[in-house]
Amino acid sequence: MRQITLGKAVNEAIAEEMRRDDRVFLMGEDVAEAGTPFKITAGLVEEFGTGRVIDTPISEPGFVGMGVGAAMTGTRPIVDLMFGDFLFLVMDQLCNQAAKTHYMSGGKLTVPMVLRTNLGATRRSAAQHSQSLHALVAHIPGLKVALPSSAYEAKGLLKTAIRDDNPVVIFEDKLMYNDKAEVPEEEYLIPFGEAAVLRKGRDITLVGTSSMVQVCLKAADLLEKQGISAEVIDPRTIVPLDEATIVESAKKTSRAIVVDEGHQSYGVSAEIAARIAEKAFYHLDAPVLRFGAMDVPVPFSPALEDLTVPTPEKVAEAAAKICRGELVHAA
Amino acid sequence: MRQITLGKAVNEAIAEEMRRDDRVFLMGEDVAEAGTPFKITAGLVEEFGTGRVIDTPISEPGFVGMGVGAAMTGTRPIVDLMFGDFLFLVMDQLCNQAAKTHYMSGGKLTVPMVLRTNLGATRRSAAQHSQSLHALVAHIPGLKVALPSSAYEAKGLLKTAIRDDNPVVIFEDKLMYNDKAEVPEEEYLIPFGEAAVLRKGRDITLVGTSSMVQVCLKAADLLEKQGISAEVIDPRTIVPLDEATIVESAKKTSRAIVVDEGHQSYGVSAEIAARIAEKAFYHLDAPVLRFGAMDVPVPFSPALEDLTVPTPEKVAEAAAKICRGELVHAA
Amino acid sequence: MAEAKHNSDDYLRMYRQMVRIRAFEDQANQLYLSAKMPGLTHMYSGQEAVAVGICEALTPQDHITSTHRGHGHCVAKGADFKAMFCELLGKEEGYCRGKGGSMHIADQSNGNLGANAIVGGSMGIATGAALSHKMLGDGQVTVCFFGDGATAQGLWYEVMNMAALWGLPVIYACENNGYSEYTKTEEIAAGSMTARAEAFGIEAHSIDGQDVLAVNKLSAELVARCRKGEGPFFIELKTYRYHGHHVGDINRDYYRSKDEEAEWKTTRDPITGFGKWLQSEGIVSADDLVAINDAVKQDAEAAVQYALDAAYPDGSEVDMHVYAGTRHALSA
Amino acid sequence: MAEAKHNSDDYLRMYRQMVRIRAFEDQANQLYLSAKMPGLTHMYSGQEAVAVGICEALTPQDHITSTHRGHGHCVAKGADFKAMFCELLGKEEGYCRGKGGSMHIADQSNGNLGANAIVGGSMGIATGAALSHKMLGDGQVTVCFFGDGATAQGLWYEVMNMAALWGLPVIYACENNGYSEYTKTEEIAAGSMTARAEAFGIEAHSIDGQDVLAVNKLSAELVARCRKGEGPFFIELKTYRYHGHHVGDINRDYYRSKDEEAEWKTTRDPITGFGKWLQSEGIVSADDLVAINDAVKQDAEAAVQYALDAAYPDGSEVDMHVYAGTRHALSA
Ligand SMILES: Cc1ncc(C[n+]2csc(CCOP(=O)(O)OP(=O)(O)O)c2C)c(N)n1
Ligand SMILES: Cc1ncc(C[n+]2csc(CCOP(=O)(O)OP(=O)(O)O)c2C)c(N)n1
Ligand SMILES: [Mg+2]
Ligand SMILES: [Mg+2]
Repeated sequence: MRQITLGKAVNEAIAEEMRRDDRVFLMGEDVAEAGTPFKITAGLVEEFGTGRVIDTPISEPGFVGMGVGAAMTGTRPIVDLMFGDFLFLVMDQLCNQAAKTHYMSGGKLTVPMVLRTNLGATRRSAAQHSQSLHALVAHIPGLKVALPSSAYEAKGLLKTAIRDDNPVVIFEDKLMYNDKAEVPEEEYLIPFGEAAVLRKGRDITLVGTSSMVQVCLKAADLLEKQGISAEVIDPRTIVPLDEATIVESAKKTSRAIVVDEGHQSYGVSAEIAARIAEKAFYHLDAPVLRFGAMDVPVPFSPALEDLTVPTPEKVAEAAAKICRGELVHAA
Repeated sequence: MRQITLGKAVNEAIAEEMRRDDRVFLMGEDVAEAGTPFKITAGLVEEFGTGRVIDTPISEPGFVGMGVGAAMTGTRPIVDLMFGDFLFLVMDQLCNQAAKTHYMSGGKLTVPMVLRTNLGATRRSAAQHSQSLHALVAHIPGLKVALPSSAYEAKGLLKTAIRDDNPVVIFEDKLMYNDKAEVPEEEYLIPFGEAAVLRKGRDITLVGTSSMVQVCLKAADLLEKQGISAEVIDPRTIVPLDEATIVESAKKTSRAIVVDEGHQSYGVSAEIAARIAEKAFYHLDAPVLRFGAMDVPVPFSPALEDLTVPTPEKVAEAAAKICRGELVHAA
Repeated sequence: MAEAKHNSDDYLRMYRQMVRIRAFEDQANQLYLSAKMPGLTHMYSGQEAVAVGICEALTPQDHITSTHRGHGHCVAKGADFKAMFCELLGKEEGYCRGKGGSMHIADQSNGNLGANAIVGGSMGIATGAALSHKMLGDGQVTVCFFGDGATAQGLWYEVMNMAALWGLPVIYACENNGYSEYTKTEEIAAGSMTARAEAFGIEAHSIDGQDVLAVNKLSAELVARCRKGEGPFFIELKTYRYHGHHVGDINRDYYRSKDEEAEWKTTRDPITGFGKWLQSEGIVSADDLVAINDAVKQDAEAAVQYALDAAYPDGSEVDMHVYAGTRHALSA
Repeated sequence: MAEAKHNSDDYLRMYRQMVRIRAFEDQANQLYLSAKMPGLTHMYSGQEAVAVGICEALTPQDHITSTHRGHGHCVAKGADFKAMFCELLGKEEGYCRGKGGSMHIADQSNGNLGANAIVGGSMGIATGAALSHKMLGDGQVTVCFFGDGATAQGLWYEVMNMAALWGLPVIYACENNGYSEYTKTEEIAAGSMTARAEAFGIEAHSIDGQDVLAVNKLSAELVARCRKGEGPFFIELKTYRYHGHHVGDINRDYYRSKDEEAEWKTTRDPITGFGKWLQSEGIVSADDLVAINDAVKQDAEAAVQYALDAAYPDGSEVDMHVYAGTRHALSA
């Protein structure tokens, strides 16, 4: 099968959906001629024109709010937020307005809007351009949250997001835009709320989100060399979350580690770990461990930044330890 | 000892600190003559004048940003955010600026700002005036987060917050403003990062935050009637979190339930439960259970709203069940 | 397409709509005072000419966004008393099945995209609706209602800029009632409101919001020009709220005088004023007006009783409408 | 207190500071091109007269807030090359111990509250600093630098309103370099910039940002008036950035022409222009200018080498400075 980059996969998803449905349009900063700083939307304005590929001023609250209003009145905006860190600027429009409109109106109004943005550190971009803020939006009922882990997921999840009648926030990993994966030529969608079991295993379950799926797969390779068989699961959407697949796996392997690139405390790894620990309780042979980004603002210096993110080595080391039955906390 | 309301305790804390330190000032919407909608700051403008008790326009991002700048340059602002739900409007100034300034400057700049706001549902105020959003700020390193559970805590924690050299977000429960508690006449501070064990117990640990401490205490009463002895812990600050006290208690009782009024998923109860489940793993006789607000926008109708918050009865019922050794999930 | 009204039927409908708003608010206030209302609510009384003057220039398809003080906009845009009172009381038959309440009342069938409890929160929504209509090419216009206090929200300047750049069919209608909560407008707003819009190249008007005919005439003109692609526009409407900021704001002496309130009520009431004009023009008699008032009052009372008797939503609705397409969000 | 400069020393310092900024950026660009720079950075070259003209009107105690394109402000406010290059390379001796990098460089000792990677993100901070200084009564002035693109952020209007209401000693300095990223200013800004400030009752000026003397003269006047309580003020400074939006933005044809770039560089360069004037006034000779340039270049090169050789912070610093008063945030 052909291989394409994640960036190209996103571009195809948008183009295909814009061709399919006239009501779909794209707006954001420098999405037209410039094609975004990551060149993800390059070529779209040539095909669809400036009426449907709209460059905005640097007014994130304004154009996200406009996305909400447009979505309520018959069009289907894909709003591009250049960096996930700018979510902080648009939280009111996203969480007080978009997320709640369907509910507050008793089901009369819908907000079919997609907010495309990104996450991920280690680009030497410092504290305001390196955050992974998906936990914040996952906490707000009314929003769906997708975290593609490869070009394949990026395309399938984005297409599903665009067709969903709810506000969906989709986070791409900035470091993965040039990563290639097999992506079929034919159209496909990836349903929300269905985790992917990427690797079958017996001894431990590794749950990873976004680029941490790669970390888990690499950790699984390292573990294999030690004779430990790890199952790797990618939830793909954290709202809705496919709890059943994750919990069943943990019941089977009786051990689990959750890896996510958001700050560890009060983050996504806490929710998934808490659910596993609660719902697979009677099956667990070891505490559910978590790896998140260190609870510090992301430092600029390469010497520091690399210390803040989970690595395959650290995940494998912890996994091996609990698989060997060593205690990780005082008994 | 004298009893005063939580509202009065907050007012005293601000007044005392403003008397002690000239650099402390208060700003927010209708904080002066009107004394806020909850009348919490009434009387302060009369004592300290409009130069230090400043009414602002309805510009939350603007005046929180100004609080950050003021704090960086020699004054110590207490910024009043009328409803916790408006946090969404100020997230950039709070989380991208205030939280990160000390770190990004390598320790050269400090932001001694307090953001006073509130949480709590069941006031029939609907989805945009009833949220408990403390999980969001707890996820961002650089911010401290305090959740007073009574007038006593409200005063002591706020005074500590005002003297702290870091940005602190303190959430009062709107429904507790008129609740009275014993508050000494003499000055006192409550240190951050020290949980209060409000009730000693043997069989189960109930961890509650803010008004959910009352829910836990009432649940403990109900459990006592069934011969079950519950230990009740109030973390008081969730950043920093006194993990040791909580985990030790769970090790002792071998069971725990966490109750918090934020939405349950991806919320505060997940973090605390995940830590207990991990760090007291070898001691637990039952899964750690969680109670949060239902994962729905807060509905207006009284017939619906009351269903969305944890109650003493539900907490006691779940606690009794696990104390009796009944399985809560399929084995 | 609506035009400036100039026949008796139109005049009478405008009068009646203003009376309906006043009657609605009087009942709502009574519900609060008799402790039958869950929570608080913000009364529109005194500002009727704004909502009616503007909404009468719109078709039902045209959109509006409303505010925390939104009953007037809702009634003026065509809403029904029963569904409104049911919403205020959290009943199943309310416009939002009780889920929204006073601060989120929305009436999709008449183009009301909803009240909003975030001051300024609907400015993006209104501008986005205008963008939608421009893209869809359906000629529809959107009116964004907000108060003087909301002009302090940065969002307004962001969306004005985009509306101006892209020529969107949106009218920003600022109801300047002199106060935001308990603070006078001059204490929270520097410079000039109209200049703020004009700085973005937006044509701005400032008019008497108590004169329903003047409001309607200007609105009809601007709506027509919006449809021709000449938008956006800004209107400042000088008006006054008769009640407190919300129903619970009873002692107001510390921020405004009883004399000031009396002055507006006795000399600048929009309903009395228009009623007098209707009589002076020979369009109606004093008795006609009394009859309208009585009929509306009865309607309102009957609707209140209906709402009081109506059922609350079933508890199972609590996790419905969280996600479109998912019946119950919390059942597997 | 600084005044408009009118002696040779002051002129020469201004010239030298502009040359220092240019030299700093040339070195930074080289670091990027030779793959020695972590991440990206935004060059200030071309805009030197703005930072220098304004900062020379300030005392070291006066505060500034800066932007993603912040090296110029940092140098102009008195920073040292070595600590700056160390910061750009993430070294321990950097102004922020390597934690901030180019986009967060701050120099507390010279009153620079920091660059900011959120466009417009420092507008609240600057206005709050002005509030502090007003409260403390220390007569200090704060200058808030930002680009034309940042005028699209609603925050600006919120803080202008408060600054105007409360008469704060803050100067908003908008460097209009014609572009925000890859988009021309006229495509993202409706109306007039000065009118936006004036709408809040703020005195506004629009001047040539390439003329360091004009910038300095106006700044000195406004700074003095701020100290007397006549603030706030707004200045739009028309300028141009020579490089791409950031060091990696090499092929710019699709958004601006090479001719346009050449035109600004050859006819409106702030350093060349001021150098010519200095010569024509007989203050310096051509050789003097060459000598200044050479000396600055050597300084810059030496500082780069110093920074390249300097140590990274120890790994244990990663959880330091998260909280003031807590040495390591993550150790119990
Ligand atoms: C973002 C936000 N800030 C503050 C409030 C609290 N609040 C509700 S109404 C109001 C005053 C609004 O004044 P104005 O816009 O003039 O409308 P009016 O009440 O006069 O109709 C305030 C401060 C809010 N609901 N939302
Ligand atoms: C809130 C926010 N939105 C978008 C960006 C991405 N961005 C960085 S610089 C820039 C353009 C800024 O233009 P301008 O303010 O004119 O400054 P200039 O780069 O021209 O100096 C943009 C869009 C950002 N850093 N912050
Ligand atoms: Mg008002
Ligand atoms: Mg620019």
